Amino acid sequence: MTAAPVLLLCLLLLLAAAGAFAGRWPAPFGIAIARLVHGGCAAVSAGFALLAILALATGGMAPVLLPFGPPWAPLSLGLDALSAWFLLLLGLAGLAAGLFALEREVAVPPRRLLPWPLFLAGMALTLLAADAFTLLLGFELMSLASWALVASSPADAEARAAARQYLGFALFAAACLVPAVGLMGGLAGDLSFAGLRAAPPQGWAAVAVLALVLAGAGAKAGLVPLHGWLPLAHPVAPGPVSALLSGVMTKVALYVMARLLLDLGGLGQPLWWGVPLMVMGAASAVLGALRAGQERDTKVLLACSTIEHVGLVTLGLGLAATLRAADLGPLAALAAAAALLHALAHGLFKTLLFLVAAEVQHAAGSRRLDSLGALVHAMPAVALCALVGAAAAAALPPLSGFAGEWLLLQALLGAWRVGELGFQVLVAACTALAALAAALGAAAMLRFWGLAFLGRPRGPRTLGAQDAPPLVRAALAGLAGLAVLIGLLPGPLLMLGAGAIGALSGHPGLPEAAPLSVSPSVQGADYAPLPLAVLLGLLGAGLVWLCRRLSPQPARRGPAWDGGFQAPPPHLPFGDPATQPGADGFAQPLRRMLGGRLLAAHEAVHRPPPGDTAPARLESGFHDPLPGRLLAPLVALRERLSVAAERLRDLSLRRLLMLGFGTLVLLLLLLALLPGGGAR
Amino acid sequence: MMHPALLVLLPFLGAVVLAAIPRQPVAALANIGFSAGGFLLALALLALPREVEGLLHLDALNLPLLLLSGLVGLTTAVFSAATLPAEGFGPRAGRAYHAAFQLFLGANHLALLADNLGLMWVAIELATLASVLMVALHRTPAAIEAAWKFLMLCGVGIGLALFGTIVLALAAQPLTGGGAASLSIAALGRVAREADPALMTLAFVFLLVGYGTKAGLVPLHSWLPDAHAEGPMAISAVLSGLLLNAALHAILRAKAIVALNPGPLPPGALMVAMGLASLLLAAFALWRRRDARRLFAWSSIEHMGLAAFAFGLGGPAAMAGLLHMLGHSLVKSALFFALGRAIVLKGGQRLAAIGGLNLSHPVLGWTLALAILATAGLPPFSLFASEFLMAQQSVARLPWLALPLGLGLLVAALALLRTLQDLCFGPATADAPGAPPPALGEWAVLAPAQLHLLLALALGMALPAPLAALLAEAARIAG
Amino acid sequence: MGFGQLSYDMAHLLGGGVLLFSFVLLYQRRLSGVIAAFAAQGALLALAVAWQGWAQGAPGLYLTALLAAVAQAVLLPLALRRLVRHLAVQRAVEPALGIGASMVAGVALVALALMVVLPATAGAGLQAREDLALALSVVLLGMLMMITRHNAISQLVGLLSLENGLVLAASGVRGMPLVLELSTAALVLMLAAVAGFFVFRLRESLASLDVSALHAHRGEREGEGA
Amino acid sequence: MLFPAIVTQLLHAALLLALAPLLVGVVRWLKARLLGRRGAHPFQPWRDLRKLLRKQPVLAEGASPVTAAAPYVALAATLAAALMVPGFARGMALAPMGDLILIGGLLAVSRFALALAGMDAGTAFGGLGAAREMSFASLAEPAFVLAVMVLAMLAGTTSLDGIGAVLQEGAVGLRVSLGLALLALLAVALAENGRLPVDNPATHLELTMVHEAMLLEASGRHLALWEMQGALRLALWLALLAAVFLPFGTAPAEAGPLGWLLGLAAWALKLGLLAVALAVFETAIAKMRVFRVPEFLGAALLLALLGVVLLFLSTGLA
Repeated sequence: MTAAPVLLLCLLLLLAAAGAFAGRWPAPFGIAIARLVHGGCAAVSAGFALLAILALATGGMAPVLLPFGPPWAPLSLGLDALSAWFLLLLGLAGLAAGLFALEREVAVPPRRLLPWPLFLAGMALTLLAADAFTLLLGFELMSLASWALVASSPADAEARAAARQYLGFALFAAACLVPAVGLMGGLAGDLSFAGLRAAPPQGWAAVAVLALVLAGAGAKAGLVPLHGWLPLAHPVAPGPVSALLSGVMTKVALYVMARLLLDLGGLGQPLWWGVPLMVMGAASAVLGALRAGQERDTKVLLACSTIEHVGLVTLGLGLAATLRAADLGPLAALAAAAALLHALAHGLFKTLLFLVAAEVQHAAGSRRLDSLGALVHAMPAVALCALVGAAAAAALPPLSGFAGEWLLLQALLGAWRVGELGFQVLVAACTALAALAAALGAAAMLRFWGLAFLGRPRGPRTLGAQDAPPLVRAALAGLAGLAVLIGLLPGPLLMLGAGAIGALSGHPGLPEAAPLSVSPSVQGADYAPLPLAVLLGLLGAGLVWLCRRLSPQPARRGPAWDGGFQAPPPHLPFGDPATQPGADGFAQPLRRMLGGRLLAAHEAVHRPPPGDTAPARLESGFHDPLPGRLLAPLVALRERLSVAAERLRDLSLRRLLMLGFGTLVLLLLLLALLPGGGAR
Repeated sequence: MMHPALLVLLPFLGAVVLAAIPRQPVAALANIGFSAGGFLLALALLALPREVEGLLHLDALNLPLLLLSGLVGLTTAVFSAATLPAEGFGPRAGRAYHAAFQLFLGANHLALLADNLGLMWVAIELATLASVLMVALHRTPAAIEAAWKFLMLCGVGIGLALFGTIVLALAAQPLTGGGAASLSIAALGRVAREADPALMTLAFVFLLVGYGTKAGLVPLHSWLPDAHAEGPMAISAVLSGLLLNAALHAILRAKAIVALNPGPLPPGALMVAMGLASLLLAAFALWRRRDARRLFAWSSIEHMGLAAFAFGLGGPAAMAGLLHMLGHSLVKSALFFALGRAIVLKGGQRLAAIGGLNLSHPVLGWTLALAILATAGLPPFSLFASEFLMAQQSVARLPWLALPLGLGLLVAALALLRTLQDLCFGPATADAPGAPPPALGEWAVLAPAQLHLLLALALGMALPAPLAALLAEAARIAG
Repeated sequence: MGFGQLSYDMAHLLGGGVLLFSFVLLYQRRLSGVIAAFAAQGALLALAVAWQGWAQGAPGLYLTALLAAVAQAVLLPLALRRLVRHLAVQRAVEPALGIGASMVAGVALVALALMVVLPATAGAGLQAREDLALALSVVLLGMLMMITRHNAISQLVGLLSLENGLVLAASGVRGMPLVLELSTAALVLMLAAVAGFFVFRLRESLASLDVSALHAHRGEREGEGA
Repeated sequence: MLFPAIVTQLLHAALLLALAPLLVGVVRWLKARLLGRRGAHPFQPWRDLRKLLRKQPVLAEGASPVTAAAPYVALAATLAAALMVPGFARGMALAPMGDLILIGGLLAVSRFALALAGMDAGTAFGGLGAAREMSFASLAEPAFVLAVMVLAMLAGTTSLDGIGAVLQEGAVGLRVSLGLALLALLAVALAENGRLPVDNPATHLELTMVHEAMLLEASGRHLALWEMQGALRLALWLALLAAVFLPFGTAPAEAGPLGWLLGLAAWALKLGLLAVALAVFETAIAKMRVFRVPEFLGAALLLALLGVVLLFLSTGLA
């Protein structure tokens, strides 16, 4: 078992090398190599999933030292329960994305085949690392490979700008994480997890570590206010890549955050340790969900929804940290379980939804909601899988999204026991925001699925759409099945992940997890999804049976009633487009209610002058003001400083000599005037 | 038998021979031959005892630098042979070029090998003169301007360094009893603890300002970008890869001596300050570059600053500094190799003229992309390892310095990667018509660059144990 | 062994003379005057080195003195003079910093040199201290000359005068190895040769010796492409 | 132990199914009376249902299987939720599952289905109604969860059965927080059920509709199912309010038939009371503009938050 992770990582490197050579071969070989790469990645991902399950069941694997590494210490790999939990996600999502790519990403240039296995390898290395340097190495590999994937997409200026910003944030993340790890390692510089865990940061160092990790891992995970790049970059990449970017990579960033802040640095921290996480998490959840309900592009919408769910997971992590600090072990375990379960669930259903968006783009030729519609007729299987995914993302019981959010709300509802009034008020606010985010997310998912798959077609291209081929269908169905399965069996899953919960909360596992139900405490309410599903099934079946008995007539088709409006003229085969709500129209209520302040939303009616018969136009829009407000001053400052630096370059030779002379004289003066120096 | 002096004499002999060969292709091959001989001799040094031999010495600190110097000399000679047709030298200029190249290599080896500070100074001065000649070879006004600036600034710098050397000898003289021993690094190391700290500090100030000019430390860096950008393509590689190292090595020797008995201005603090200034200024200056070779010359200033910073911190960070020096030489010369070929292909060194290499020339494009990534300090190359160690040491010991350090690293890396995206991933620009093909074939450009990258990878991630031990010992010497 | 009063006085006097000529160099406007002052400084330097050789009983220093006399006092000034005549440059050069201000700055630099050197060398012999302070002053004044002149030849003379300071310093330290002194002098020659070559080049390609004209030819200027 | 639980559960189910349309009828009748009209018979909803079931459903031309499936899903989810709310007895078979958050989730399922059905035909009003419904729900949700927080803090659980039991024991006493939570829950209930002032259940002006707008294309048994779902939802909310804020008289499951009978009487009384209150409230108030609803629900949110904070203060002092 110890050799397995190394073997799998090496396989990925070999696949990357194979991908690099794909371009050198004529077409049939090139395609065969592409198939080999994607198939190989899927197989390796399956291996990761198996390994993770094995590790979860047997308690993991002790760190092993690799025979190479930086000059001061060798690299080390390990697999404990926390790593295994996230590795499971990587394996499952990677498998599905690989299968999808096997069908849709075969004829791609080698510059995209090369980074794909490296991307998987980077994520796996981050998860498998048993010391902080290896962790950062994997993290950077992941960032770079994914950047190469984003940057290698069809080259329009906007995509390149997105890739540039993506890279900027990735570097920023590294620039934050490296000093954070350095601070944790301290003077001794022992970066192994065991060494770091033994000496959690204290005092100002703890504050600095918290801020740096939050900024570093938070930027990669897309937490507000560092989320600006995410809705730009995730959609630019090809389908399976954006699926893994959103589904898994953000989780790897959360893993890094959890590992550094909760597991390694979490012991004996004060009460406020988790508060920044909670605040950022709640803010991300609301803003992400609100934006997801406003965006017009399916992939951008899904990326925004990722911000929401990442926020919810972070909220859970922060809560776990604080509850642990307050010695409320079982509650902390509950919050940690909520975070872990939701991370897993979101990773899978978001992978599903991104693959759906890619398949829809392939079939219907567009990502814009305003060009889709009525796809449920053309691609029923995809529509069904998408519905499961959207419902899970909308946190509907008994699917996977609800299980995590139920646990999270239960943890929030119990968190008042911490006793600090300020913290209690924060918890109340976070509870309200989490609920708001969940409901907003549901509205966004409804809008996504309803506009893309229901209604009348909004463009002729959608009529020619075809349902997915078997391989794609298998990938989608598998993910949909997992969304159901995780929703139905949170208890056994959390029992399996007891070690991971323990690592985050310091409490050995969720106390009240049973095969059929989970519960926050002995006297607390039970959530039993499997019986619930049985009950719903029975009731539904009963209703169907009853209606068959009472009302046996078959349904008849007729023109839509549509409030009595007349049938559309023949030159509008799909009806008047204006009578069907579009992406902006559907978003209008929430834009008016909440968008004004948070998203700088605006609406203006342009009426023609009296006598003009032109129709009035309604213009509406929004933009997320936060990233701009954050980045613009920094960019301006950098520009100012570069201009100032340039002035130094523009000097004549005489002045340059003066510069050196001045330095010398300054140093001599210092020497002359310093106490203990020349003029004693 | 093998003697370290051979490493110096062979290139000097080469310089004489090459100055006499009129046919450029032959001279280029002979140049490769002499450089290969130098590299083999450098490898043979591994078998020699590490001890002082007359005016020369061999220890753990200069051994890796000598190996590197031999290697970079060889690869640059190969690359130089490949790009020679594109330079368009006349017969006289060609002879001068090859002779100066070998002269430079020999001087560089001598500067590293010298146990005598005076000899080291002479060697560095020689290397400077050789490189000034090479920079001026193209005779354009811009080249003359660059060379004049190089000469004037470094002339002053070298003068100040000599003054520092003299003061150091003066400080040691009562203890060593005068003679050559006053300038022997080994002897100075033995007596430095008893020497007058104020005088030693005075000496260090002059040595720092003097050799710091050569090493391109801000605010003494001004000659560097233009000198890198105006000479023949291969010169950028040896300037960045070797000359800067030799100068920094000289500072290190001085620091190792002075730090034994620090006066009012600890040498480490001065190096940290100058290192940070270099890092920050270069990081911001990178954003305003329009010329590709100047851009990466500025990045050399940044990296020299980083190495100086690490050595200034001392302790385990010295290891980071050493790794950084070695790694920077490797990746930066690789970068200049790939960039040189790209400049020939695209017919200009303005950034706007070069774009989308990955589309038009995939192998060259990816090589250049990897070299830039490595230069920006991204894994898995050795600069990542050294910058990581540097940052870790800095936050653990002087946390407030980590802030400007991190800022500088971030801003610089962002600028480099922005360039990377335009050079390699953006829309492809048109090739220049009639760009001459490389003289020995495409491999002569790519193989040196890729070899360097591979070595940088090994340096960062899989250093053989004996070499790691050697580096640790060297870090201990550098303090 | 100890130095006699005479040897100390003499060394002091000669060193002071070298420094004085540094001031003269700073004061000169005309190129021919600059070159003459430089020649005189070289001659005095040769004397000073020779005196040191006698005082320290180091015959090697005579060789250095000879080199200095030949190179600094004769060859270089002659070469410079030929250069000036050959290039037919205007003879008077406007300094970048006024003469008065340069003098004040020069005095301040000498004060700085004394402040730095005298306390630092408290342990060393009296002569070494004085010599070092004088030499440092010459070095600093040479640099000052370089930054207050636009003209390439004046700058070159500044650099060479700086080197004079180095030779002075090197000769003042008892037991400095000969190899260093010789190579110093040799390198000064080489540096001057290379620089002279450049001055020709400059003249050839720029039709001026004013180095501020050179500035316009620096690569990668503003407005040269995006 | 198990037997009475199952019996009461089945009884509860039957009662709910029977009572729900009746409750709608009663409220309508009461409102008519209060307005001085005669009003339809309270059994009228039942008659409507029977008539609808007999009719042949018509599906819009562009409709997908969603239109046909959604009403079953919605009704099943609502029914499941309603079965978990204690009625006349406590400790019914499904009571352990009767968690307030789950009930909220099940209601969300039925809302989701309803909104999808509204969007299926691609008509103007369906989409409009769906957008508004989901938006209102987004604002109602935090108020609901904060009200639940008050209850959970007082009772130590989010299980409705447990909350009812704790409050019935009277250990909690009368609390300001409880009153604030009640107000918040009332507002949420009005919004969720599409009652005045958020939505007018009786309107025929399409532009002001929310809930009804989504049903414009439904007909026959589908419409019947939707009507039943709406009625059941109202019954659920009234029962929920009764179980929490009027906990007296509820019988334990083991109490036996006599106890159940008493509980039944008390439950009928409570539901009647709430129905009257609803009718009176709806006649006294006018529908508000659509975009003032956020203020209404925002006020509810603030009230609930105030309740929570007051509770923090009192637990902090105690």
